[in-house]
Amino acid sequence: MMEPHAAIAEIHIEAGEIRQVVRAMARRGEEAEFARRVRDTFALELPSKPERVCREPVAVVGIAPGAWLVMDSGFSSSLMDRLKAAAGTTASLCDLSDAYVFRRVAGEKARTALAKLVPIDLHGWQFPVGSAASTLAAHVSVLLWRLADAGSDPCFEIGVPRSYAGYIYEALAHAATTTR
Amino acid sequence: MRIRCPYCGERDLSEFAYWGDGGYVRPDPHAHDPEFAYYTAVYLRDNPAGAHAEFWYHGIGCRSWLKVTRDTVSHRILGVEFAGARR
Amino acid sequence: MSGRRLPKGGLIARDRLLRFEFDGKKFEGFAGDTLASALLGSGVSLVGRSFKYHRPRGILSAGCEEPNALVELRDGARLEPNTRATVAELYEGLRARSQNRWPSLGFDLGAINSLLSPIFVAGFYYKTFMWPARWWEKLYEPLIRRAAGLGRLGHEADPDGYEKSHLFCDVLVIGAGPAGLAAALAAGRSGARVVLCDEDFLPGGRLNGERMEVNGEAGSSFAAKAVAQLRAMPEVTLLTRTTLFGVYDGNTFGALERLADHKPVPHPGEVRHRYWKIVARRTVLSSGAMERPLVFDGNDRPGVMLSSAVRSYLNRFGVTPGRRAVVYTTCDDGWRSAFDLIGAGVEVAALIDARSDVVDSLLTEAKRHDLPVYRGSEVVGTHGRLRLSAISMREAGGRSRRISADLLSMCGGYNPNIALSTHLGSRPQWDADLDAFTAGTLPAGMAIVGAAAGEFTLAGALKHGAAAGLEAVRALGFSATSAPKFSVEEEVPASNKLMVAPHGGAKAFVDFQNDVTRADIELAAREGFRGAEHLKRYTTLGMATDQGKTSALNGHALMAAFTGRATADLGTIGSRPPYTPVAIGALAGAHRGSMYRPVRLTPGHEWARAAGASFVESGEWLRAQWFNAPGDKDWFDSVVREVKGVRSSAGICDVSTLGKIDVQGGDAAVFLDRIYANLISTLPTGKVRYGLMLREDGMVFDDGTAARFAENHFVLSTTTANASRVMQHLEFARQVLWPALDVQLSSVTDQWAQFAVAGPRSREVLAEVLKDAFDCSNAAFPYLGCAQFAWRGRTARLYRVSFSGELAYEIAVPAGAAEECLEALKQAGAPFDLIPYGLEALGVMRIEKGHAAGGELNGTTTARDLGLGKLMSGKKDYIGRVLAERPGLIDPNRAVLVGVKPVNAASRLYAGAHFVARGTAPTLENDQGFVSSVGYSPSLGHWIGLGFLNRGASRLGERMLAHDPVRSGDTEIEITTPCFYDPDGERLRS
Amino acid sequence: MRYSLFSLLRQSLVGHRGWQPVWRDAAPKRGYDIVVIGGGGHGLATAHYLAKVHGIRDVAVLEKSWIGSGNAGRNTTIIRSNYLLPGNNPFYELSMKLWEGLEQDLNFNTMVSQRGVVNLYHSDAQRDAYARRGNAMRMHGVDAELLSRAEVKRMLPFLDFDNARFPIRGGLLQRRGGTARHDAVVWGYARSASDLGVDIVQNCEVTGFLREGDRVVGVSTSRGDIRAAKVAVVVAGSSSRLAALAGLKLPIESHVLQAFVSEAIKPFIDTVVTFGAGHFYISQSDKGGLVFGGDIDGYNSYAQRGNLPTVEDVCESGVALMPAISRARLLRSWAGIMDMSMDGSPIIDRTPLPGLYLNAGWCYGGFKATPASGFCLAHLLARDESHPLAAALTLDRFGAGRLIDEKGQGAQPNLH
Ligand SMILES: Cc1cc2nc3c(=O)[nH]c(=O)nc-3n(C[C@H](O)[C@H](O)[C@H](O)COP(=O)(O)OP(=O)(O)OC[C@H]3O[C@@H](n4cnc5c(N)ncnc54)[C@H](O)[C@@H]3O)c2cc1C
Ligand SMILES: NC(=O)c1ccc[n+]([C@@H]2O[C@H](COP(=O)([O-])OP(=O)(O)OC[C@H]3O[C@@H](n4cnc5c(N)ncnc54)[C@H](O)[C@@H]3O)[C@@H](O)[C@H]2O)c1
Ligand SMILES: Cc1cc2nc3c(=O)[nH]c(=O)nc-3n(C[C@H](O)[C@H](O)[C@H](O)COP(=O)(O)O)c2cc1C
Ligand SMILES: [Zn+2]
Repeated sequence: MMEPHAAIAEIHIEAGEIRQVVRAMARRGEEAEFARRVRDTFALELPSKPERVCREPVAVVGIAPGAWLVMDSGFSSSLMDRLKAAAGTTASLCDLSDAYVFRRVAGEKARTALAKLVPIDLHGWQFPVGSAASTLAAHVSVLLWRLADAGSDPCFEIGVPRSYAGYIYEALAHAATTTR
Repeated sequence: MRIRCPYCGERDLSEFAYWGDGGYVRPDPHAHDPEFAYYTAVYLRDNPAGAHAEFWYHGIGCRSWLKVTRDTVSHRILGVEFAGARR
Repeated sequence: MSGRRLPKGGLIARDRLLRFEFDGKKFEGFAGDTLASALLGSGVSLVGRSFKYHRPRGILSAGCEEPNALVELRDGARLEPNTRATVAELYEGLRARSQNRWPSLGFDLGAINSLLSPIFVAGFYYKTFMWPARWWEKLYEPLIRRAAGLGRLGHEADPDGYEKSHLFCDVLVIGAGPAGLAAALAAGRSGARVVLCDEDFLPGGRLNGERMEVNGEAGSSFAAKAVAQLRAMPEVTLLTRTTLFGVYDGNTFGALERLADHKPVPHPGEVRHRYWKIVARRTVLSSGAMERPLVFDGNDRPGVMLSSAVRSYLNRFGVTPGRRAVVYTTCDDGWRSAFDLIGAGVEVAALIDARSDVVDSLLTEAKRHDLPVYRGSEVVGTHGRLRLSAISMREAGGRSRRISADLLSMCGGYNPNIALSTHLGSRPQWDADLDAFTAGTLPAGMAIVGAAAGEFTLAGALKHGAAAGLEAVRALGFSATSAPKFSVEEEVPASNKLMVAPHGGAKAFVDFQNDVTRADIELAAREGFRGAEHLKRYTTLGMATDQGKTSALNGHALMAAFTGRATADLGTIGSRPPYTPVAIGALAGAHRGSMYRPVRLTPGHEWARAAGASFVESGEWLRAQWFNAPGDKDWFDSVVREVKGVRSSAGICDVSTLGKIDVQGGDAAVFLDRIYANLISTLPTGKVRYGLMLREDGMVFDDGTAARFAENHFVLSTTTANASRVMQHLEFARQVLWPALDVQLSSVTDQWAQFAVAGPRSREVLAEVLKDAFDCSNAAFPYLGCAQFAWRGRTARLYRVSFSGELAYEIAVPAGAAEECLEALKQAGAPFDLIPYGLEALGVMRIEKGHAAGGELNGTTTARDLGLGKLMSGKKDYIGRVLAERPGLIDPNRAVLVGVKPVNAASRLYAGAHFVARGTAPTLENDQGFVSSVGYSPSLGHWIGLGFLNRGASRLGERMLAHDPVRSGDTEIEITTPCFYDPDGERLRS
Repeated sequence: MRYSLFSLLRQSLVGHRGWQPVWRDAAPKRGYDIVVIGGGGHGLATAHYLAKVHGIRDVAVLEKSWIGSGNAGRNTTIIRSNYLLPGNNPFYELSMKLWEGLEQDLNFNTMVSQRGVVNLYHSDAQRDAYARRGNAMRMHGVDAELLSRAEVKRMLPFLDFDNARFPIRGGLLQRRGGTARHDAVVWGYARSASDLGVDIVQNCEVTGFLREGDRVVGVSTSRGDIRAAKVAVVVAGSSSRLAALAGLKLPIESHVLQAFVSEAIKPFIDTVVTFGAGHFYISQSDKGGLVFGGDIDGYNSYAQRGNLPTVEDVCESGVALMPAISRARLLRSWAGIMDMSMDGSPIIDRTPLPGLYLNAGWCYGGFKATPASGFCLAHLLARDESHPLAAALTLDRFGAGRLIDEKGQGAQPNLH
């Protein structure tokens, strides 16, 4: 398992705060209606592209056409139940709360370290706060998005399928170590 | 090679899997001589030197199946769309 | 000993002395030196031996094109063969050795090959060594191999680290000479993201090697200032020691940054090389030009050097490569070396220009220096044993003359360095004015400038570089005001005539490293290898480590001359990545050793480790193979104990690796009917069913289960191996084949930890764990039931399925609850001696039950072959239905699944053995099938197996041989039904 | 002139002035008995055997570029006959036998080097699959040995046995397998065929077929029309393009396979080794370069060049297997266009058009087949019946479901 709080050079890697994760997929022809219901219940606009929107404690990331990852950083009540109530028959929901391990990677050199793993452009112009991507990291399919800056430094959150977490953490730690 | 996924944006080849001739249509199982229709569809492939419509799967990404038109001589991508009707 | 360090000058740090060793001798150089400049500065000029004839060789160039001065660098596991001394940066304690010589560089027995050179001509080996045939592997080939090759590569593992990184930019500038610096400055000032890379450790290109001025200061100072300006621009990335090695599709480029090659060893935590994968919207190729050697007898003798290299050693390194020089040229540029040598106080004995017409300005300046000039003259030979002592020349009038010299500076003009323009397949074009190949169609988004574009003046390089940089950013929408301006002395573009050697023979070298001579090219012409590519493959011209950088054009021009064609018509050989050789380890990056491929661990991994598991690779996963318990002598004991434990009481097994796919939507059932060969839509909610998937070609693709949790909600399981391919297949069906269906798919493999709880006491164990959460009695939850309920505050799922053939369940809990669940099972199971069991026991039990798995689902078996034909529904369409009926797939002679047991119960069985009828010869014609899986059945007390046998269904009871010549020989076996254990399935329903 | 040590010595005394062109660079005639399209190894071998075995000498080999410019001139030169399935195994063994006598047959040193081919295995299942294959080989009289881990370690001590992600557990060895000098194979067959009267026509691209009704009666080329009683398409990666000119669609996709060579080094590895847990195989050339390769890039291509993901995959696998090659430098990479068939096995057969014959579908393994492919195609052309050892390699096997699918990947060429 990943060791949280590894602080190497100018890079900080720590556990994410996401507690509940639901993958929501609009039923056929129901995307607009589902979006409306999410807006009404969570005051969040479902992104139509790979983006992250957030209204604490709930965040939504677009991960595929018609599919989103809805995340809650609290335990207070079941996200699944709330979503189910909101969506009715407009979406299929699937609990993935245990499927990912999330890590935050922040700091001046966060981008440099991540660039060794993911083949996408993380420059601020191309990947501003709120951007998200399903992509590749060291041979593994991962989720990545950019949170609000930590001070003046960028902060990313990476979601790794649980079974790969140890491997990716090692790759990330290696990338951070060799980043001067 | 980089393919512009209509959902994810331009991505490196390493995120995609390839599945050949984009002209593939699954034959009507009730057609006359379905065995011949299936044999033709499954085994005989368009394989031109030049523009080629082909299936690509953005497996390490949004998992969309794409239909990509690509020049098999220059490797230049001429067009990308979702392979299925957009839902 | 004749080179020496000049008292002053150069871009070296004279206050930083570095000690190094070459062939065991100790020398000194300075920071800023290359190994080559330091050797020259120490008076060493003999550096290596050639590939074939073992000719003594020195230093030809001052750059990456060096064919001769290759050394073995470092020692032990860090040994690096074939390192070009001309680009190896000096560091404290550097140790290098010459290569391809024995016993010593000065006295090399291999040089005997040189005497045999009349026999060892191009391609001689194709004509001999054919008799007797056996001798090729035994004698001739080992001899050839031992003689060939240059340096040695050790067998030890490389101790250094490597990594890959990604870089995205608006403009990539390749080469930081004047053209590249100007381009980067122009582009960088617009605020665009610019990457400027240069393979050298000191940016500046020719500015560092020449005595030219820019903006009224030395070119090298100008370069240093430009670099400082670039470093101050936040969006500009300057990568020195970084070679752009390849151009790939989609504006993707490969580059190699050498972070630690100039150090004794990498710092702790530092990687040796970083491989950059660069994506650039626009590119400026400013890679300069490469000088062409002249072809004449003895042109390979140490002391013969390219004229631009002579100037680099003088001006950049403060070294003179000789004390008495002759300058030989066919171009104006060669004259510069004469003047620079004189300026450095070196005697120039003669300037020999093959041309008769030379511009007056050069003649005037020569006169000013009292330089003896021979026009229309040629060098026809060189003298000296291990280094140059004199040259022979023929004057215009035919008179011969011998001039003593220890340095011959030669210049045959320049070739634009266009390699990177051709990596995407474009062919170079012949430029008749320039007498050189220039870039053909450029890769999209690339501009080429400076000497690489055939623009050989400094003013032109700066101007066009700046213009190209500006144009690139403008095309991308950056507002760039104007190009930076530079003031330089105007030069007249110098002539660049290609003059093909009219004479010379077996000692006139074209490809220095591979010892390809003018005579070899003539022979190739005679034998019909007349195209550039045939010439290359027959003579190996251009195939050495320098890839023909200095030799290709000379060779092609010679071939054209020998066959009466124009060089333009002959064309030139294609260049390929990498531009210069790249350590294989750099391209592997960090993915080596245990990090080679991802490791997937199940949520129960740590628990299993604590329980004594021994793990085995299963695709990316590590799975528990068996559990070592006190009293187990070996793994076999463990497996037998585990099988017995499960069959007699209860066991648990981590099956989390099975693929799990969540299928929802109004058309989920319709969809699954099309996916599976058997009917799924008729499955009631709360039930699970075995499902068989075919490929569209009718072969079995995968098997697993489909569980229905609600009208529109199914959860599928797949085999571990096929999990991601099944997902891809389902997505194809959903998105492409039947987009009109309302279906939603999610992979939930990582969400759930899943454990098989198997054995006659499993229900009791489970009941204790579940308590009130769920009633798992047979009445409430019969065979093939499935259910979802809350367990200790989390959602759990229970399936009543059995792979072992016992009463069994699979319980799934969220992965985070895996250990809690395992602990609960362990505690509840204690009274029943519940044991954990691994993959091996699982395998034995499934063979006992005759379930097909990996060895049987090999992509060439049909449902009928597996005895599953009855699952192929006749009531619906599904993937694979039609082609499964092809004659070859329904042939009654096909091999079908059978069981196998040894006739002698003590015999062992081996998978991979072939079935042969007794009394027939074990030939392919008599091959009846094969054994696909085996295991020792503790339940039966002997080995059992599964296999595929021609017409097997009708051959039960037949005795045959399992023929296994590669391992166990022949074993007499009996064919049985595939199911050895509880064939009626009473136990699993109990 | 016959090649021998004697003729070489004699020529060395006269400055090698007596050598003749290795083959005649012929201009095309108006017609031939048989036209073979494609001057790769297979096309030239076909011509050689037509002339030598069947006495048919009115033959032209038409090559659009220079002979050997295709896959024959760019492959990793591994020869072996370690096949599993009865449709393949005897055919490749015929090829191996022909390799073993090739130098004498051609009077040209093609440097057939039987240095052994080791396929490594990393799991019990893989071991059993190799045992099955090795047994099939032995049943046909082909040599095969199943090596234990210790035996592999003795042969190749510098492999990463323990530390690697996928430990090595043993290997399948064919000692008679090895390598051959690819260009020499092309030149040797060309020389022999040319000496027997075959016209080898370079820079002659076939652009269409001459037809009389269904029957193919010749070809149109960049150097004019050429008539022929029989036309054989032997163009490897270009098979579908030629077939399209005849209005046929084939069960073939053209894919790009890259290959790599390192700088020349002193003898480092003296067998051919293939990795079983990743795509990687390696041998060392007589010149000293480590010649290696891996998987195809995976997409249709006619570009003869590939991309970085495969380069990385191959180098990662290589270093995982042999950590010492990490410091060897990659000198050159290139690629060829492979005719990947739908079951991974080749086709030597008539086509639906009378007079037109097809030799295709060689995937990445057709170099080793060169002699047998030429031998069996010559047989088919001369006698109008399949050679018994190539009888399973038919075009209609896909429709009939009689596939020869060694890897079990089905109709997905990039997985074979
Ligand atoms: C990188 C690589 C590695 C390989 N490694 C191995 C290996 O280790 N072992 C092995 O057994 N096999 C290997 N192969 C496969 C093997 O090289 C091929 O299967 C085999 O060479 C194909 O047969 P050929 O020699 O006749 O093909 P080619 O040499 O490709 O011959 C076909 C010829 O047809 C010509 N042609 C095409 N169109 C026309 C036209 N319209 N008119 C006239 N001429 C035309 C082409 O120019 C070409 O010269 C490898 C292939 C590649 C690319
Ligand atoms: N008088 C002549 O005949 C003549 C001929 C040629 C060049 N020149 C002189 O050369 C200069 C030309 O300037 P320029 O900027 O075009 O060339 P340059 O030679 O000064 O610079 C080219 C730079 O590109 C780098 N480079 C080349 N390939 C590379 C790669 N693949 N990766 C990374 N770096 C690479 C080199 O290390 C070098 O620093 C002028 O000063 C000109 O006067 C003169
Ligand atoms: C077995 C083999 C060995 C090779 N060895 C070398 C070599 O030592 N040096 C070299 O430059 N190229 C070598 N090559 C590669 C060729 O130069 C060339 O790249 C290849 O034949 C493909 O041709 P192309 O690059 O012109 O398309 C070798 C190729 C093969 C097939
Ligand atoms: Zn996508």
